[in-house]
Amino acid sequence: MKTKKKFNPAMLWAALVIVLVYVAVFITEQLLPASSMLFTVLKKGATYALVAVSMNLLNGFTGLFSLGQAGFMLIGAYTYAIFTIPVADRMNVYQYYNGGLVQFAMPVVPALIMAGLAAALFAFLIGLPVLRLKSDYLAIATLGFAEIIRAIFQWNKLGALTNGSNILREFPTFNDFNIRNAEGEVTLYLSTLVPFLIAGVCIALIVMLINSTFGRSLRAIKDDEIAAEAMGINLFHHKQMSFCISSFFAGIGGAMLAMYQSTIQAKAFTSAMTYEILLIVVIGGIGSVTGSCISSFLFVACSEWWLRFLDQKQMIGNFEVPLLRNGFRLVVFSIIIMIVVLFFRQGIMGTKELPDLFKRKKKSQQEVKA
Amino acid sequence: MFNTVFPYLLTGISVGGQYALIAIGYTMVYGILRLINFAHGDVFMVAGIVMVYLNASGLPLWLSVLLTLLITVVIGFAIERVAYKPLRTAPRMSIMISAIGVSYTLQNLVLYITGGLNQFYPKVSFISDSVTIFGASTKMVTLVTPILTVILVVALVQLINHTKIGMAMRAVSKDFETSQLMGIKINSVISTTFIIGSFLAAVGSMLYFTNYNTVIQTSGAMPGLKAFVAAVFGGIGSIPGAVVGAFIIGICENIIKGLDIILFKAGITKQNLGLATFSDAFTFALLIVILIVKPTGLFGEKTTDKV
Amino acid sequence: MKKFLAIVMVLCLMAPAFALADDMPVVKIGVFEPASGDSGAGGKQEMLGMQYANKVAPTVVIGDTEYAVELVYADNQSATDKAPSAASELVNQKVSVVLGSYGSGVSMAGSPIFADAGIPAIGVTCTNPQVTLGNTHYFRICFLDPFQGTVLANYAFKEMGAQVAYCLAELGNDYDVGLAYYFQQAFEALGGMVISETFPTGTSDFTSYINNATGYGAGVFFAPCSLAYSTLIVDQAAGLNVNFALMGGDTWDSNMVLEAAAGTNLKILVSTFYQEGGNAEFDNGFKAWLNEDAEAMTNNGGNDIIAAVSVMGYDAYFTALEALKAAGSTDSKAVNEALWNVTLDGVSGAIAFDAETGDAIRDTAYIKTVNTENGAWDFVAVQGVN
Amino acid sequence: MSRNVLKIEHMTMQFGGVVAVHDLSMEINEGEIVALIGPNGAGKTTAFNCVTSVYEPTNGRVSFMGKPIAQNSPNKKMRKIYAGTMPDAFTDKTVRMSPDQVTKLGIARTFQNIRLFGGMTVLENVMTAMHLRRKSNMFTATLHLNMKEEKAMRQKAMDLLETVGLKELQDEMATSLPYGKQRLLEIARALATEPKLLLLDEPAAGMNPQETDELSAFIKRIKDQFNLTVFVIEHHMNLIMEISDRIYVVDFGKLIAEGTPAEIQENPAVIAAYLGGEDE
Repeated sequence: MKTKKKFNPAMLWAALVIVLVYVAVFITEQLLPASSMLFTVLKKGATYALVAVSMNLLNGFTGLFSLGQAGFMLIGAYTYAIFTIPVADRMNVYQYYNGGLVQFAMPVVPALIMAGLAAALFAFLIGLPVLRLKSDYLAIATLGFAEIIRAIFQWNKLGALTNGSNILREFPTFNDFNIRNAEGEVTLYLSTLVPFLIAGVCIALIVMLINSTFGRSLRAIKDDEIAAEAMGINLFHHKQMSFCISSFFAGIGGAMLAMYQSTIQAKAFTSAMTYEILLIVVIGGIGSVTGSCISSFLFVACSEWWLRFLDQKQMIGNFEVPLLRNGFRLVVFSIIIMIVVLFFRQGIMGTKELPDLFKRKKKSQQEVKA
Repeated sequence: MFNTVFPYLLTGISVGGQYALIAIGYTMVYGILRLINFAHGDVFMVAGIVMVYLNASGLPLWLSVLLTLLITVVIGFAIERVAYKPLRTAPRMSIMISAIGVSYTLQNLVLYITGGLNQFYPKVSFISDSVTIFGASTKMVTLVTPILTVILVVALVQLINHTKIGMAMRAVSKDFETSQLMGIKINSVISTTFIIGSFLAAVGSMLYFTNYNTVIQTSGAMPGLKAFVAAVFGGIGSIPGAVVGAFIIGICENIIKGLDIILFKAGITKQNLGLATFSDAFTFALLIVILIVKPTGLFGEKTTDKV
Repeated sequence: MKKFLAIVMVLCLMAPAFALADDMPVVKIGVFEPASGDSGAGGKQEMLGMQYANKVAPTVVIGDTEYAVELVYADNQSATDKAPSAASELVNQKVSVVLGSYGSGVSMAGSPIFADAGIPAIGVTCTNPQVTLGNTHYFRICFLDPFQGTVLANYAFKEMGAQVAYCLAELGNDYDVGLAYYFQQAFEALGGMVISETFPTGTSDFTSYINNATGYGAGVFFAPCSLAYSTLIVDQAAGLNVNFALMGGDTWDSNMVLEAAAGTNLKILVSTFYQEGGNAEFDNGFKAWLNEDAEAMTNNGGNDIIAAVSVMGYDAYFTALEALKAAGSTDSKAVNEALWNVTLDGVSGAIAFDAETGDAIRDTAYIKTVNTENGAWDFVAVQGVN
Repeated sequence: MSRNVLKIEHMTMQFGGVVAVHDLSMEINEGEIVALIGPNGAGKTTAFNCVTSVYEPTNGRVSFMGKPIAQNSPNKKMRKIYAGTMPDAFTDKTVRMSPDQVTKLGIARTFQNIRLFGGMTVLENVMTAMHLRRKSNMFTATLHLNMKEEKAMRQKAMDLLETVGLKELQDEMATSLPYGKQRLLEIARALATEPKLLLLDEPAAGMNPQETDELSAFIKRIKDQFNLTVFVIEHHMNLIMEISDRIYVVDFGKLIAEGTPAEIQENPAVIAAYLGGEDE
C-alpha cells in the first residue's frame, strides 16, 4: 500500500545529459573563436527554446490555441530595453524625443523579471475578454491583440517611452556578460552560457509547473474541458494562469531576443514570428518540452547557418551547381518543414520527454536479455 | 463634411470589394474543413506573380488573364491535394500548421524566383484609367471592384443554393461524417471548394494588383489577414457574412486613415494625433469586440457542446 | 518512404559548403546589403556598384602582396531582426571590412555585431546620424539626414513655394522617420506647416494618405520611403490627379520610380548623391558592364539607367581598398585605424572622414526631377544647406 | 427523516422551442440512493447537467444542502417562447454557479459518454480530481514545496483506486482501459473530489451482466464507505430496483411517477411510458 518514490535512473541520466550540455557549451565557448556561427545559433536557439516552451505550455499542455506570442515577446523586449539603456546613451537612442521619459537604468536581472511581469500583466488584461473564446477564435483574437500591441508600441505619441517606431539599442547584450580584463580583452567567455542559464532556469520552472498539481489540471483542461470543470477545476482561472505564465516567459524570451539582437524594433514582432515559433513547437512535438528545445536549435541552425551555402553560387571543380542563388536556402528550408509537417506528424519527440528516451532504452535492453 | 469623408468611403468600398473576394475563399474552406487556410492570401499573391510572368512572356492580355485564372485554380487544387488531404484524419492543429507551412513555402518560392524584387503588374487600359465622381478622383478599378464582387457573389450563392454540388457543399459543412456516409464524395466537394476559392482569389488579385501595380512575395500576407478577419467578422462559414464583413473592414480601415483630417475639419481636434498608425490595429480591435459580443461573428451560427 | 526522406534530409543538412580554391591570397570584403524585402531593389543596385568596382579592380596590393578581393554577401532582408544574424555570418567569414547597408535601421542593427568583432564598416547610403554616432567602427561616405532634410525643405519652401508639406513615413523604418523628422524641423523653421503621418509595413493602399494630403492642402508630399512603397505612391497619386508635387529622398532615385511615373502628369523631385553624366568614364564602363551581364541588368530593373546608389557602392568599394592599402594588412583592426585618414576622389565626389563621427564631409546634394515624357531624370540643381 | 441534500423545484429547461425538462420537482435526502429513470431522450441527462450547472435551467430552483445553487426565471426574450410552468415563481433572484463551484460544494458526477482525461494515466486522472481540495498555491506547487500534500494526494488516490479495484493499472493510460474499468475509474475520479452527493450517469452502460452485478454491490459499498448520497440515472432495471431507495420516472421531460421500486414497478403510467417507448 505504501507509495515509496522509486529511484529513477532515467531521470538521473537525463540530468546528466543536461549538465553535460552546459559543460560542453562552456568549454566550447572558451576554445572556439567568438565569431563562430555556432554561438549565434546557440544564443538564438536558447532564446527560441524558451519562447517555444512557453508557447507549448499554452498550446500543448493547456490546449489553448494562442497566436499572441510575438506580442508578448515585444512587450518583454521593450520593457527590458527601456529599463536598461544606460542613461548616458538615452539622448542618442531617443534622438527625436529629447532623451525619453525614463531617466534611470536597472540591472539586467530585475529588468528581465520586469519584462516578464509586464508581459504577464498585459496577458492578464487581454485574457479577461479573450480566454472565453474557443479554439480558432481564440487564436484569431490573440493574433489580433499582438497586432494591436505592436501598433500601440509604434505610436508616435508614446515615443518618449517607446521611442516611437524607431530602433532601441545600447542596452546590455549577451556579449556584456563576457568577463574582460583591464585592456578590454575577454578573459572568460560567458556570452553563450548566460542565455543557456536564463533559458534553463525558466524552462526548469515551466517543467516543474507542468509536473505539479497545477500542471495536471492544465492537462485535464486540454483533454476535456467539461470533465475538468466537473472535477472542480475553475476553467477560467486556470486558463488565465496558464496564459499569464506563458506570457511571462515569452516576455523574458523577448528580452533575451533583445539581448541577442542588440537592437530591437516593434516592426519585427509580426505574426510571422509567432508562426515560426509555432512551427518549432510542432516540429518538436506538441506537448514535449524536450522536443521544443531540440527543434528550436535545429530550426535556428538550419535557417541561419547550415543552409546558408545554398544562397551562394557553389562550384564543384568547374561545375557550377545549378539553382543556387539568394533565396534558395529558404525554399529548401520550407520544403523540409513541409516534409516534417506531412510525414512526421508527431514531430521529433511526440509527447516524450528526455527521461523517456532512457526508459525506452532500458526496456529494449531488458527485452534483449529476455 | 461629405466631401471630406467621401474619398475615404470610396477607397474603403473598393478595398472592401477586394477583401471580399479573398474572404470568400477563407470562409468556404472553413465552412467545410474547419480549417483556417493561412495559405489563401499567398495563393492570391501567386496569382499576381503568375500574371506578371505571363504578361512578360508576350502573350496577349486576354490570354494571360485566362491562363492566370486557370493556373491559380490548379495551384489551389494542388495545394489541397498535397498539403491538406493527407492530413484529413489528423488533429485540426496539424492541418493548420500545414497551411502555415504552405504559406511559408509559397512566399519563399516567389522570393527565390523573383529575387525578392518588386514585380510590376501589367496595366489594363480600361480599368487603370482615372475617373472623377462627386468631385473625387479615383481609378476605374475602384468602381469596377465592388460591382464585380457583388455579381460574383450572387452567382456563387446561386451555385450553392441551386446546384447539386452546392447542395453537397452545404451538407458537408453541416456534418462532415454523416454526409460522407450518405455517399457524398467528400474529396471532390473539397476540391471544388478550393477551386472556387482560388478562382475568386485570382479575380481579386487582378483587381487588387491593377490598383496597386506591384507584386512582391509578401503582398498576399496583409490582404490575406484582413480578408480573413473580415470572414470571421461576418461569421466564418457564411458567404454573405464574409462579403459584408469585408466591406465593413475596408471602409473602417480607410476612415481611420483619414480620421485625423476628418476630425480636424470637423473642428473636433486641433492637432494631428497620428491615428493613422492604428488603421491595421483597429481592424483587429473591431474583430475582438465582435468576437466577445457575438462569438460566432455577425452571421455565424451558434453551436452548443453536447455533454 | 519515411526513412528515405529522413536520410535525404540529413544529407541536405550535412552537405558541406564547398570552399573556393585559389592561388592568390584572398582578402574578404563583406557586403551587408538587403537583397530581398522592401529595400531589396535598392540594395541590389547598391551591390551592382560594388560588383562593378570588383570587376574593375579585382585585386589589391596590401603591403607587398597582391590579394584577390572577394566580396562576401550577407542578405539582411531589409529587416532589423534579420540583420544581426546576417552580420554574424559576415563576422564568421572573417571579412576585413564591411560595406553597407542600404537603409539605416539595418545598419544600426548590425553595428553592435561588427563592433564586438572589431570589424569596421563603411556605410554607403545609410543617412541616419545615429549610424555613426557614438562608435568608432562605423564610417559613412554619404551625406546625412539633417543635411538632406534641410536641403529638401529649403527647396520645397523657397523654390517651390509650398506652405504646407505632408510627410509620410513607414512605421519603424529609421531612414524614413529620421528624414521626415529633419525635413519637418527645417520646414517648420522656415515658417511652413508640416503634417506628418506614418503607414504600417506592408501597406499597399496609399490612396487614403494621398487624400489626406489633398485635404490638408499640401503643396508638397514628402515620402522618404523604400522603393517598394514609392512606386506605389507614384502610381496611386497619378490615379488621383493630385495637384501637389511628390518629393523623395535618395531612395527615390531609381529607374523604377521613372517607370512608374512615365506618362503621368506628376511632378516628382528627389535629392540624391549623383547625377548621371557626372563622370563619363564611369558611366560608360558601368553601362557596358550592365549590358553584358544579364543578371546585373535584371538587378538594375531591366535597363541601364545608373542609380546613384550604384555609384555610392562603387565609391565605397574603393574606399575600402584605400583603407586596406593604408593599413598594410588585412587585419580588421588595422583597417579600422587606417580608415580615419583615408581620402578618395570618388565618382560621387571627394571623400574624407570627419575625425569625430567618421562621416564623409559632404555639403552638396543633387536635386533631380522626373521627365515624365521620356522617362528620364532631369537635373534640377545642386543644393547646399544655404 | 434525515436531512435534505438536493432539492429541485419546478425546474424547466428549454432549448429554443424544445422543452427538455418540464417542471421537474424532486428531493433527495441524506444517505439515500435515488434513481431517475425514463426512456431515451426523456431529459435525464439534461436534469443532471442542470444540477451540475453545465446548463442554466430556464426556470426553477436547485438547492444543495438547503442553499440554492441554481435559480432562474425566463428572461424577456425567453418569455415569448416559454412553454413551461410558473414563469413568475422564481423572479426574486437569479443564482448561477459554474460547474467547478458546484463540485467544490460537494456534488460530483460521472458522464454517460465517458469523459476521462485521455492524455493521463489512471493515477493522474484521480489525482487531478483532488486539485480542488489542495492547500498549496501556484508558487509552492511549482517549486515543489508541497511535497507532503502531493504525497498525501498520491496516497489517497492509490487508496481510491484500490477501492474500485484498479490499483494494478495505475500507470496505464486511462483510455487504454476496457470500457467497464473506465466507468469505475470515472467513479473513483468523482470520489476524489470528496463529494457528499454523487451523480452517476448510466454507470452500467456497456458493462457485461457480471460487471453489472458487481456494480450494485459496489455502489452500496462506496455509499457507506464515503457517507454518500447517490443520485443515479440508469437503464438497467435490475440494478435500479436493487439499489434504489426511491425512484423518479420522467417521460418527455415531465415527471410521471415517483415512489419505491415496488411502487414504480406497478405504476401503470410508467409501464405505458416504457411500452410506448419501445414502439418508437
